[in-house]
Amino acid sequence: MSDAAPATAPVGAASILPEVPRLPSHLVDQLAFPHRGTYKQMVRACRDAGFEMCADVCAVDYLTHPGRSLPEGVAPERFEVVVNLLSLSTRQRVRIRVQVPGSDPVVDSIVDVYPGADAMEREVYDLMGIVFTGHPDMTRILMPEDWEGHPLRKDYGVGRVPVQFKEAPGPR
Amino acid sequence: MGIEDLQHNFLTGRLEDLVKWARRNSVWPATFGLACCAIEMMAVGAADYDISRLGMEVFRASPRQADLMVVAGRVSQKMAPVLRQVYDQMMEPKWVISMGVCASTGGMFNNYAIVQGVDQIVPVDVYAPGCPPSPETLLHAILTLHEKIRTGEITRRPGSAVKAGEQATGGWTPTVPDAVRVATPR
Amino acid sequence: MDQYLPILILAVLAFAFTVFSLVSSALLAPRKKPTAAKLAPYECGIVPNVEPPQRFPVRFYLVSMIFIIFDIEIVFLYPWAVVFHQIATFGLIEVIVFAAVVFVSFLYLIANGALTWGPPKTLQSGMPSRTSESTITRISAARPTPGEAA
Amino acid sequence: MTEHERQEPELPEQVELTEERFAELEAEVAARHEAEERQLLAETSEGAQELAPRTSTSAGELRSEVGAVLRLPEGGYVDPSDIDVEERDDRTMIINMGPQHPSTHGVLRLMLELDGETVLRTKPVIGYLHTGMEKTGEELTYVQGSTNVTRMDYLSPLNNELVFSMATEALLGLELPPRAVWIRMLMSELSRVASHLMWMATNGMDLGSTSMMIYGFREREMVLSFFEKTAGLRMNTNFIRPGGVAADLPDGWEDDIDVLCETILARSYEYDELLTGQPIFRERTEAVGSISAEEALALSLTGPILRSTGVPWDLRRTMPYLAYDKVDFDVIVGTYGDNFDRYSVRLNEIRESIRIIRQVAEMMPPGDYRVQDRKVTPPPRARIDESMEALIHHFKIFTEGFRVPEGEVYVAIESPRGELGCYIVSDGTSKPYRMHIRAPSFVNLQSLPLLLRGGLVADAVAVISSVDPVMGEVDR
Repeated sequence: MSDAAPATAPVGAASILPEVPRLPSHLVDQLAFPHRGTYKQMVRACRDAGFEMCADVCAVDYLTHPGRSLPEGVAPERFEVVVNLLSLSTRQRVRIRVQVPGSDPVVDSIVDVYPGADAMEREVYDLMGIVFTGHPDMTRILMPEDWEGHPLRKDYGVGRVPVQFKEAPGPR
Repeated sequence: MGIEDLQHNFLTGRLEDLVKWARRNSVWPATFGLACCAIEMMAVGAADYDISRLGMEVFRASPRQADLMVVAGRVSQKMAPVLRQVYDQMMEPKWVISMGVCASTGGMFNNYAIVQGVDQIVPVDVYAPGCPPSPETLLHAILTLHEKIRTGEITRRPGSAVKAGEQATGGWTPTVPDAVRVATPR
Repeated sequence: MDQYLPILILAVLAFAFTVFSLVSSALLAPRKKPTAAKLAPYECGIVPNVEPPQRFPVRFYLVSMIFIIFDIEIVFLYPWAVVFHQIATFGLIEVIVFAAVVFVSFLYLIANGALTWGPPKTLQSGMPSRTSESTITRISAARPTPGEAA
Repeated sequence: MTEHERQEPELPEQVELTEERFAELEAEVAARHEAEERQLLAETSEGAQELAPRTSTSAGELRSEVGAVLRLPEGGYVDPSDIDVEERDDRTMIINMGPQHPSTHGVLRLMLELDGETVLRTKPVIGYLHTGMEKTGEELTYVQGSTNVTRMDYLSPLNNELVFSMATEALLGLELPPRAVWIRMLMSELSRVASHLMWMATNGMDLGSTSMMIYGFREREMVLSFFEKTAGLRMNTNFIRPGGVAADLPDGWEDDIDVLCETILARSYEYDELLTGQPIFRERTEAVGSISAEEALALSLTGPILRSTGVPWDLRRTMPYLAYDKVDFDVIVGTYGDNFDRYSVRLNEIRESIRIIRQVAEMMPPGDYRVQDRKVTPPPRARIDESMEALIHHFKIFTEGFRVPEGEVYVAIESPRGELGCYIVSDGTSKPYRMHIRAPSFVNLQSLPLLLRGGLVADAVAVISSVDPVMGEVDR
């Protein structure tokens, strides 16, 4: 599935990565790597091809792990939005992985194709800072409203409070 | 028959002991179930580890009718002001049991999202260890609280030496300490 | 005169009780000044910043009307019960007529929809009475689920 | 008040606390309390996440709050006035069914717009139990990972551990000994029974039958005592680990299981009698919170909610994992998709799980309960004193953890609430680079606006309890 992929459905297309030998049979999902532009078309094509349910939308921040295995036509970017579609009729899963540059983390929202992705996209925005254009209610969902920063990014500290011993002077 | 061979019973107890006895045996917990500890708190309330034999028959939902707040579970940064609000709205005299290590010290989640110990927000009377504390541990914590009520002094006498900012313990509601909001990354 | 003695005692007792409870709570209550949070209305731990509107829907008022009807009815039954023996059969007929009249007003209120609170139960009409067994179907491994057939 | 320095009023050391000095201190503490009060008052409001009055909500947001879910015609536009919400703002009331509420099953905050008692718009505000578990997951090695994950869905902790361990083993390409697979199935089904019993208890309590609460917990204690006997503690057991199971089953476990199965099966018919025939229970559950199959699929609902609408989708049957294809059980499917169907689906799923547990008890193969690969499973304690090599392995596994080859995998199992998925990206080190858990409650909770629309507030209580959200899993 190179970059200029026609917006045909990936269903039935062989999985992009070489067959991972070790995965048990029912875990081998199909992968698709659309460009950010054709991402919405591919999601809509998947829906028409029988992927009734959008199981999961999450994002991964590849700041400290750039060298990951990607098919040759895809340029690795900092963020990667992973959409997991599930087809109840053909019992297949497809994972659509979209590269999102760190400079402008913006992707189309798929809420009008899968209304269930509404809250998942808000969570990705809240924890990772990726904005979904066309989302009806792009606000935080888990963090308090006045929280600065997006915690799940790799450059965001764990926020660990140094553990004090009994005598150590400190807040407690 | 002198006074000394009168057995010590309800009639001859002092008024304060009477009040303490009444308070100790009718502490009503407010349902402040947050996470996994809440399930153990419910198990304590159910048939097998029944706390209604300790007078805690009813889990009152609204803080107006509750004496004891059992903080059962991890307190997140978003929940901290709500917890403080519910604590303030509880009637005097009120006590707090911090149930589980997450409530007491942030437990295994030493990160941006969890308040590292609920005593930064509300004055805590009894800490119950465990993750989640087994019902027996919670029962032990409740009995410790009862002991604290029984032996604690019922009201803070004005003029008794109180260091500024130091929390005066005792059955009475401790003066609110400087609930110092440690600036965990906000 | 002595007929009214019990009423007098009752009044004195009632008055004494209220005075006692007010004075004792004033004396024994903690002298802590209630903080702003304690005075705020309790809304599940959230500080309400949106003032609730003053206008309540009329349905709440209709329910209180129903209570008043039955309350008044009971108030009239008390004196009737006291003198029941003197006015035997006539009294009985009288009170039945009275109850019927009050009941008519209750019927009017129900017809006005005072008790129909809930939404129209959409499925209610076509709903056969079902048990926890009849409402489910079991798909065992032998029979292929529709998915398999596709 | 600077960052970490505690502010204390300066007090000369030996002054005697006189009456007015004491009052002054008292005033000072009260003043600080007041200042903090005002600061706290501002903090409980969550601004944009809250339900705004109708005039200031966008059309799309209004659609999702009203629960109009099915897709628009392509490029369609929603005109806010045509949504059949006729109430003007001053006659409706926006209230909080807030974080601290007896019937919201944890710290879920529902903002409801009410016209009298009828619910018009709903907006769940969550995050009050956000623990940053996915961030902590990136800090812990694979050996420690399941302790972190098991605290997400605290009604069936073993299912979280199972999905995390299966994802790790998928990356490692491990083949488990059969006994480990069957022990995992036994414990997973037992935790499903415990979770559904807990649901029956709280659902009965929410609908006013407190005796159901007591019965539900009484049975659940039996299952928890079996967990305590097998795994050492009642909840958060960390029993299912990457590479197998922590310990073998205690001897004499077969008769424990028999006693447990008989009692719970017999008692489940008692609950049926207790609840199903009751007119109050039926009035509050029939035709309340009903959802159609298309809406459920559009909202990505899974688990008993999806099955109650008639869609026969149970991962144990359609995409079998562990050894579910060797076990005979029925998938329970409802018809109307309302509260009563969800109750019936869960009640009968308890009986199906009991049936599975019985078959697993019969077919439990002998053999070792953990994969014997030296790199993943620490050596048994006894061997450490004898062989140096075992000591090195033990030390290496527990300090630095075992390395997992680079790659990414998504594994999903059927938890009592729906499809529980675990997506792990590993970068070849011994800590997962990214660990994301697809929580079924998080997605199922988004169906509340649709289910609550038009019902009473009392129905809202019944519907929340029938969606069975676990806030630990929702907020992660």
